Amino acid sequence: MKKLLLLLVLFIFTGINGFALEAVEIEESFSAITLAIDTIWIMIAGFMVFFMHAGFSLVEIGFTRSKNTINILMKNMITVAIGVICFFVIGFGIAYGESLKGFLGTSGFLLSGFADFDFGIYLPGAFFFQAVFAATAATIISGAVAERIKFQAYLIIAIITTALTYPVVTHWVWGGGWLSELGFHDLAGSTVVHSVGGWSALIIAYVLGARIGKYGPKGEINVIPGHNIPLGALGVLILWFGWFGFNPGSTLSGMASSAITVIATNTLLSAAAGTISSMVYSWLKFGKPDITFTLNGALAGLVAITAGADVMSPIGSIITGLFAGVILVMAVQLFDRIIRIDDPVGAISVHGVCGAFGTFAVGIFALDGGLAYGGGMDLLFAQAIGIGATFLWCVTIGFILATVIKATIGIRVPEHEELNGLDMEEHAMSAYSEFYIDLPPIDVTVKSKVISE
Amino acid sequence: MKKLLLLLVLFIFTGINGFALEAVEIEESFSAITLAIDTIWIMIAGFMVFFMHAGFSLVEIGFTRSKNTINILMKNMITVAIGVICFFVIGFGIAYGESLKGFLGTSGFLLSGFADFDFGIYLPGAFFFQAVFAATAATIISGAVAERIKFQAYLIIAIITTALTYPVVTHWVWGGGWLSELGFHDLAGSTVVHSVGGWSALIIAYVLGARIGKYGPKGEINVIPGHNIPLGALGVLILWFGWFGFNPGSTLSGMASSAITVIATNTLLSAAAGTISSMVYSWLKFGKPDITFTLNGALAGLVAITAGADVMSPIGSIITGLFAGVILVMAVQLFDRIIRIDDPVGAISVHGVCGAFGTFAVGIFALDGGLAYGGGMDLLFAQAIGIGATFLWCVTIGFILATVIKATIGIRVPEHEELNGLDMEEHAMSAYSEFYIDLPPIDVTVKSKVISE
Amino acid sequence: MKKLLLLLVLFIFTGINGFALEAVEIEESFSAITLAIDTIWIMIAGFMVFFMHAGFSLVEIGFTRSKNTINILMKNMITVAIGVICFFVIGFGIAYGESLKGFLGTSGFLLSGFADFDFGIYLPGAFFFQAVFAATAATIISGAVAERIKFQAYLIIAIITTALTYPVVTHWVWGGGWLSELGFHDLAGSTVVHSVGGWSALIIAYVLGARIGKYGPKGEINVIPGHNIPLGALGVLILWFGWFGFNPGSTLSGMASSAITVIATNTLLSAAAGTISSMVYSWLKFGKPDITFTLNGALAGLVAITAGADVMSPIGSIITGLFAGVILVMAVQLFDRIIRIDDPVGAISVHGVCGAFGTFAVGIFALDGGLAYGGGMDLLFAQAIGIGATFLWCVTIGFILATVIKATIGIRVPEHEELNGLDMEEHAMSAYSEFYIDLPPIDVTVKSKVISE
Amino acid sequence: MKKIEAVIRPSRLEGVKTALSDFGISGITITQVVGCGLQKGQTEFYRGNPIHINLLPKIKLEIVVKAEQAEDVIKIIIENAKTGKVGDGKIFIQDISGAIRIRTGEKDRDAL
Amino acid sequence: MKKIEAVIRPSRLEGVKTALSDFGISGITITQVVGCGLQKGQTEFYRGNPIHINLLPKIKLEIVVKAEQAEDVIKIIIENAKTGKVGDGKIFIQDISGAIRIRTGEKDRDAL
Amino acid sequence: MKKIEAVIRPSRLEGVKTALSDFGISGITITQVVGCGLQKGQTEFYRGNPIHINLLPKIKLEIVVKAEQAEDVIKIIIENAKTGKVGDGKIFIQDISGAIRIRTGEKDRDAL
Ligand SMILES: Nc1ncnc2c1ncn2[C@@H]1O[C@H](COP(=O)(O)OP(=O)(O)O)[C@@H](O)[C@H]1O
Ligand SMILES: Nc1ncnc2c1ncn2[C@@H]1O[C@H](COP(=O)(O)OP(=O)(O)O)[C@@H](O)[C@H]1O
Ligand SMILES: Nc1ncnc2c1ncn2[C@@H]1O[C@H](COP(=O)(O)OP(=O)(O)O)[C@@H](O)[C@H]1O
Repeated sequence: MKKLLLLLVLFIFTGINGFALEAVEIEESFSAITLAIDTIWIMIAGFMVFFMHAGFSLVEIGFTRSKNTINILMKNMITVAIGVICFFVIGFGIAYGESLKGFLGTSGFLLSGFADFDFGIYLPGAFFFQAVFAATAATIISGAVAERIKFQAYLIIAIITTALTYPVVTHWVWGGGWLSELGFHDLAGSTVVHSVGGWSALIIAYVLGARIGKYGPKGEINVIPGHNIPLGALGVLILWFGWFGFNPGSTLSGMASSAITVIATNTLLSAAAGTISSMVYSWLKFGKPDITFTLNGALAGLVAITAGADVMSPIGSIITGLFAGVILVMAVQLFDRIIRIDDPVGAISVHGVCGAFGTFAVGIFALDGGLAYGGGMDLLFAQAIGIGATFLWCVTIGFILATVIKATIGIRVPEHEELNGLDMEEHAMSAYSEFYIDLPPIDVTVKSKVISE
Repeated sequence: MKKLLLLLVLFIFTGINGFALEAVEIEESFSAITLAIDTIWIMIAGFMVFFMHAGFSLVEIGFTRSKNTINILMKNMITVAIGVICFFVIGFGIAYGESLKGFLGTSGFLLSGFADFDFGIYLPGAFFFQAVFAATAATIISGAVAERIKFQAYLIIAIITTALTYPVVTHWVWGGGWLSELGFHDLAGSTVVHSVGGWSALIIAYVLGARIGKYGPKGEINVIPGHNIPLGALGVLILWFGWFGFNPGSTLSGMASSAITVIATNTLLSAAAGTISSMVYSWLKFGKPDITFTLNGALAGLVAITAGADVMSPIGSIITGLFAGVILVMAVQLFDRIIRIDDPVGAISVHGVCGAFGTFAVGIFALDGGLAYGGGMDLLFAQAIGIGATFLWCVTIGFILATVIKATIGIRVPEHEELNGLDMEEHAMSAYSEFYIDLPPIDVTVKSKVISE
Repeated sequence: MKKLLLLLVLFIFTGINGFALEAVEIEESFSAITLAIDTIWIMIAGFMVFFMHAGFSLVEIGFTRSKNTINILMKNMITVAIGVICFFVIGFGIAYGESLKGFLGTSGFLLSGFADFDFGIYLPGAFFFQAVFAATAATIISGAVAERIKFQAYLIIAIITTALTYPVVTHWVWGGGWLSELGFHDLAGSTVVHSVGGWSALIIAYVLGARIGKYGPKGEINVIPGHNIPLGALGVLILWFGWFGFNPGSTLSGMASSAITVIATNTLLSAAAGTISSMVYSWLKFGKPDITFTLNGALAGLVAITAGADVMSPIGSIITGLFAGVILVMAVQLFDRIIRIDDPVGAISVHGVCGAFGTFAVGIFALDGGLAYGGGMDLLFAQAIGIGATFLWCVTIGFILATVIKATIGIRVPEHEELNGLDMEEHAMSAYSEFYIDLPPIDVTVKSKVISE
Repeated sequence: MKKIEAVIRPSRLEGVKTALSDFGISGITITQVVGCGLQKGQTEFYRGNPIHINLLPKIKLEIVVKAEQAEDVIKIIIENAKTGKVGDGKIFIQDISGAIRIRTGEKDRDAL
Repeated sequence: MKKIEAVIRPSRLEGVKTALSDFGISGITITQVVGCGLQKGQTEFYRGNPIHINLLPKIKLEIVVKAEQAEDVIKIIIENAKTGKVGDGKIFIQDISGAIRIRTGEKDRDAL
Repeated sequence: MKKIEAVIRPSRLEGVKTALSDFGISGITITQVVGCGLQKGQTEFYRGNPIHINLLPKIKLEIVVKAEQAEDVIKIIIENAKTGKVGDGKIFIQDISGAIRIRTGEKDRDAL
C-alpha cells in the first residue's frame, strides 16, 4: 500500500512535472506564434505602405506637366532612398529613443541601444514599418513644390523631414512623448504623417512661390492642367490599396482581429464617402463632376479617417469621409484662389487640411470620448492641441529650412529652366522621348481638346 | 500518512484544477490565434481584391479611346465608392440577411442585426471582403458600356447592381439560398460575380446600342482600337495578382492550408493556359498572335477557374484554362460579328461567357462529383441550373433597368458628345492634355502605324 | 481510505489520460497553426513575386521604343504563362526531384511522386512559390533581347530557360545539389535567379547582335532612349515592392519572425543605398543625376542583397547596396561602350553583374563566415565557385540554344521589320494607336526636347 | 499646277477623303493643326478654374492638282466639309511651279 | 492676298497670338514643327552617352491676309517673337491666288 | 527664292538631312504628316477584324533657298529619299516673295 502510494506519488509528480514543463513549452509556442502573426501582419502592412510611394509618384506625375516628369520621378525615388537611410541613422532614434522631456528621443541612432525596449516584434521589423511611414511624410511635400524647386534644395528638405521634422512629432505621439500623455489620439497619422507633410508643404510652397504663369500679371488665375490623368488615377488607387496597410497595420498586432476588421472597413467607407462627396460637390459647384477633385476626394477620405479608424463607427466614418471630400474642394479653392499658394497636386489640402480635420473628427465621432457620443470636450481639446502644436512645429522648421536654403544655395530653378522644363535642365532627359508634346506653357490644354461642333 | 495523502490530494487537485483552467485558456488562445489567422488572411485577400479595381480601370482605359478616358476613370472610381456604400446600406443584408424562401435576405441592413450570425471572423471583416466583391460585379458592366453611356445612367446601374442584382445571386449561392441547397458549387464567383457582371453588361450594352462608327451603314464592321495597350496590359497583370486574393481568399479561412495552396496553383495554371491558348488560337486564326486576345485570354482562364479552383486537379485547371482561352476568342467574334453587341473591352465574353463555362466545367472536372471522374450528371445539372437562373435574373433586371433609364433620363449621350468624346462634354477635361491625339473617330489607328517599306 | 485512494487514483489517471490525449491534440493544433502561418506567408510572398512580372514588363516597355511595345508585352505575358506550365511539367522535377549525382533532379514531373518529400507546406504551395521564381529568371532575358528578337525564337528560349537552365541551377543550390553541399549561400537567388537570367541574357544578346542604329558605321555609339520613363519607374517600384515577397518570403516559413524582419530591412536599406549611389555616381560622372541609372540602381541594390539579406547586418547591407549602385553604372558603360553588347534595359548589368557581386558580397559581409568579420576565405571561395559554375552553365546552354535557333528558324527579325517596329510586323498592332509618335529611328528624342532659349 | 490647302474640321476628314478618292484624287498630304478664327472655344473648368480654349484642333489637307482639276476639287471639299456652323474652315489656293515624283523622277503634271 | 508663314519659338506663341488678335487678325493656323538652322542644340546624356539634338521644336504660324495688311502683320510678329538670340526663326511671304470660306462659300478677300 | 516642299519617308529623314547639311543648307523646317497616294497600306487585324490603313506616316520638309540652289537641293533630296518603291513621296516647288530673319530683321536672300 505504501509502495503503491509512493508509486502513485512518483507517477503523479512525473505527470505534473511533465505537465508543468509542457505548460512552459506551450506558453513559448504561443508566444512564438503570436509573434509570428504580429510580424507577418506588420511586415505585409509595411510592404503595402512602401508601395504607396508608387502611388504618390503617379499622382504627382499625373497632375503636373510632362516637361517635369523625370524630375518628379527622381524626387520620389530619392525620397524613399534618403528617407529610409536618414531614418535609420537618426530619425528612428529621435522618434523612439530615450525621451528628453517628452519632446524628442536622444538615443537609438543606427538602431543601436534598443536591447530592452519592447516593440512587440523584432527591432528591424518595427524599424521597417516606421521607416516607410517617414518616407511618406517627406513625399507629400514633393507634390506641392513640384515643377519649380531646385533638386538640391529638395534633397535637403527630404533629409531634414525624415531626420527631424517627422521623427519629433512621432516622438510626441507614438514615442511616448508629451502629446500621448495628453490623451491625443492618432491611430496611423492623420496628424503625425499627413499633416506633417501637408504643413511642411504649405510653408515651403509659400516661400518657393507659384509656378511661372500660374498667376497672371493682372491677377488672373491660370490653369496648368495635369498631363496624364490615367497615371494619376492609378496612383490614387495604389494609395487607397496601400492605405489598407497604413491604417489596419497600425494596430501593430496581427492578433487584434476585431480592430483590424473595424479599421479596414472604416477606411474603405470613409474613402468611398470622400469620393462621392467631392464628386457631387464639384458637380454642383462647377457644373461637371471633376475628376481631379474626385481623385483627391478619395485621398481626403483616407487621410481623414487615418486618425480615428479604430475608434469610430462605420456611420461615423462615412460622415467623416463625406465632410473630408467637401472640405478638400473648399481648401483647394482657398489656397488656389484666395491665399494663392500654388500646389499642383493639392497636397496641402489633402494631407494638411484633411489630416487636421480627421484628427479633429476623432474628438467628435470617437465612440468612446467623442463629443457626438456625449464624451465631452476633453478629447476634442487634446486633439486640437495636437493639431496646433504640429502645425506650429512644421511651419517653424519648414520656414527656417526654406529661408536658409533660399538664402544660400537657392530654392528655385532659374526662369529659363522652369520654362523649358526641369527634365532637360536638371536631368538631361525627357520622359516621353517619342511623343509629340504641346509646348506653350499655358496653352497646353488646347490641342487635344475637341469642342462641340 | 494521512496528512501526506491529504496534501497529495490537495496538490493533485490543484494541479488538475490548474490544468483544467489552463485547458480553457489554451482553448481560448487557440481560438484567438485561428481567428487572427483567418482575419489576416481574409483581410489581405480583400485588400488584393480591392486592388483589382485598378486593374479593371486600366483594362477599360487601355482598350478604348483617349477621348473617353476621364469618363472611364470617373465611372470606375465612383463604382467602388457607390458599390461599397450601397452594399453597406442594403446589399449585404440582401445577401446574408434572414432568408425569404431562399430567394433574398430581408434583414441586416447597415450591418445591424447580425449579432448571432457567425461569419468566422468579425462582421466588419466579412463585410469588407464581400463589399469589394460587390463592387467588382458592377465594374464589369462599366467596360461593356464604355464610350457612350450617360454618366447619370451609369450611376443608377451601379447602384442597382450592388444593391440588388448582385446581392440576390449572392444570397442564392453563398447566403444559404436555394442554389446552395441544390448543391451548386461556385468557389469565388465565376457565376456569382463574373457572370452577374457579364450578363448585366450583355443586356445593357444591347439596349444601349453600338458606338457610332462601330458598324457601318452598309453593315461593315469597323475597328475602334484601344489607345493605350501598355496600361491595358498592366491592368491585366494587376487583375491576375488580385485574383490570388479573390480565389484563395474565398476559402474564408487562413487555416485551410491545403485548400489555399491548391486554389492558388490552379488559378495560376488556368490563367497561364488561357493566355497560351488564346494566343495560339488567335495566331492560327488571324495570322498573328493578337495582344488583346492574349490579355483577355489570361482573364478568361482566371474567370473560368474561379468556380472550381478548389475542387479540380492541376491538370483539370490547365484544361479549363485552355478551353476558356479559345472560347473567349470565339465569343468575342460572335458578339462582335454575328450578334453585333458592341463591347469595347470584351467584358461579356470574358466575364459572362467564360464565367458560365467555368461554372459548367466544375460539373465536368470536379474531382469529387465531376462527370470526367465518373461523378455522374448531378453536379453538372446543378451547375447548369445555376448558370441559367443567374442568366435569367441578370438579363431580366438589366433589361427593365436599361429600358426604364432609356425611357426617362436617357441612357446614351447625344451624338455630338459621343463624337467629341465624353471627357470634354461630361467632365470638361482631357486625359492627356499635352499630347497630340489623332482626332478622326475611325482613322485613329493610322498615324502611328508604320508599314513595311 | 482505500476506496478514497482508488477513487483518487482513478481520478488522477483520467486526468492524466485526458491530459495526455489533449497533449496530442495540442501538438496537432500547433502544427496546423504553424502550417497555416507558413502557408499564408509563402503564398502571399509568392503573389507578390508574381506581381513582379508587371514590374518587369513596365521597365522593359519604358526603356525601349514605342514601336516594339506590343511585342514586349506579348513576350512578358507569354513568359509567365509558358514559364509556369513548363515548370509544372518538367522544371520543378529537375529542381527538386531525386538527385542525379547532385547535378539535376530526375523525378517529380507534373508534381507527381513527392509523397514523402517535406516542403514544409503542401506541395502545390511549394510549387507556386518556385514557379513564379522560374518565370522571373526567364523574364530577365526578355529585356536584353528586346526590339529585335523573333517572337518564335524567344518562345523557345523561354521554354528552355524555365524547363532546363534555371531548374538545374536551382537543383544545385536549393534542391540539395552539389553547390549546397559546398556551403554556397544564396538566400533568394542573386545567383540562382538573377545571374541565371543575366548571363543567359548576355550570351543570347551577344549572338543576336545589336539593334540597327545602335552602333554607327564609323563606330559611333548611338543612343536609343526609352519612350516612357514614368512606366519604367512604376515598374521599378513594383519590382521593389515585389522584392519584399522575393527575399523575406524565401525564409520559406512565416514562423521565422526574426529572419523575416532582418531580411526585409536589409532589402530596404540596400535598395535605398543602390538608388543613392547610382544617382550620385552618375551625377559626378555625367554632370546630371541620371534617372535611368537611378532606377537601375535601386534594382542593383535589390539584386545584390538577394543572396545575403539573411546573414548581413544593416550596415553591411547598406555597403553592399552602395557598391552595387556604382558597379551597375560601370557595368552598363562597359557593355555599352567597350564590349558592345546591346542591352536596352541593362538586364545583364543589373541581374548578371550585380547578382554575381551580391553573391560574392556574402563571402565578405556575412556576419558568420564573412571575410570582413574574420570568417576566413572558405565561404568566399564557395561563393566564387557558385558564381563561376552558374556563369559557365548559363553561357554554355545559352550559346548552344541561340546558335541552334539562329541556324534553324532564325533568331532575329528581318531588317525592315526591325525598322518598322516589331509591333506591326509580328502582332499587327500599335501600342498607342491615337498618339503621334516620332518616327525616325535615331532621331526619336528630338521633338519633345526643348532647349534652353 | 495648283496647291489647294484646306483647313477643315477633324470629323470631316473621312468624308472629304472618300469623296476625293471617288473623284480620282489619290495624292493628299494631311497635317494636324490647331487654328483660331471666328469660332469660339468653350469655357471649361479644371479644379474649379475656368480655362478658355481659343485654339481648336483642325486638319489641314494639301493637295497638288493640275490647274484644270482645281475647281472640282474645291467643290468636293466644300460639299463634304461644310456643316454651316462657324469653324468649318477655309480653302487657300496657290500656284506651284514644279512637282517631282521622287521614286521615278517624273516631273510636273506627270508627277501628280 | 498674302500668306505669311512664320516659324517661331514655342514660348513666343502666346504673345504673338495676343498681339495679332489685338490688331484684328482672327484667323491663324498653327502647326507644331521641328527645325534646324543656325541654332545649335545641346549635347545631352542618356545612360552616359551623349546625344546631339539638332532638331529643335518650333511653331509654324500660317496667316493669310489682305496684301495691304501684310506689312503690319510682319511687324507685329517680329516685335513679339524676337529675343535677339539665335533660333528666333524666319518669316516667309507667298502669294495666294484664291481663298474660300467653306461655311459660306465667300471668296477671296471676303473669306479672310 | 524658292520654297521646296518634299514629302518623304520617315526613315529617310536622317539621310536627307545629313546630305543637305553637307551641301551647306542649314535651314529646314520639318513637319510630321500623313499621306495617301498610290502606296497602299497593309490590312491588319484588331481583335480579328481587318483594319485597312490608308493613311501613311510621312515627313514633310520645307526648305527655302535662293533660286539658283533649288536644282541642287532637289537633286540631293531625290538621291537620298529614293528607295524605288511606291511611297517615296513628292517634291513641290513654289515661289517665295519675301523672307525675313526675325532675330536681325535681315531681308530676303540675306535671311536664308
Ligand atoms: N486668315 C486665315 N489664315 C490662316 N488660317 C485661317 C484663316 N482664317 C481661318 N483660318 C483657319 O480656319 C479655321 C476656321 O476658321 P473660323 O473663322 O473659326 O471659321 P469659319 O471659317 O467657319 O468662319 C481656323 O481655326 C483657322 O485654322
Ligand atoms: N531656309 C529655311 N527654310 C525653312 N525653314 C528655315 C530656314 N531657315 C530657318 N528655318 C527655320 O527657322 C528656325 C530658326 O532658324 P535659325 O537659323 O536656328 O535661327 P535664326 O533664324 O535666329 O538665325 C529653324 O529651326 C527652322 O525651322
Ligand atoms: N498630289 C499630291 N498632293 C499632295 N501630296 C501628295 C500628292 N501626291 C502624293 N502626295 C504625298 O506623297 C506621298 C507618297 O505618294 P505615293 O503616291 O504613295 O507614292 P509615290 O510618290 O512613290 O508614287 C503621299 O503619301 C502623300 O503624302
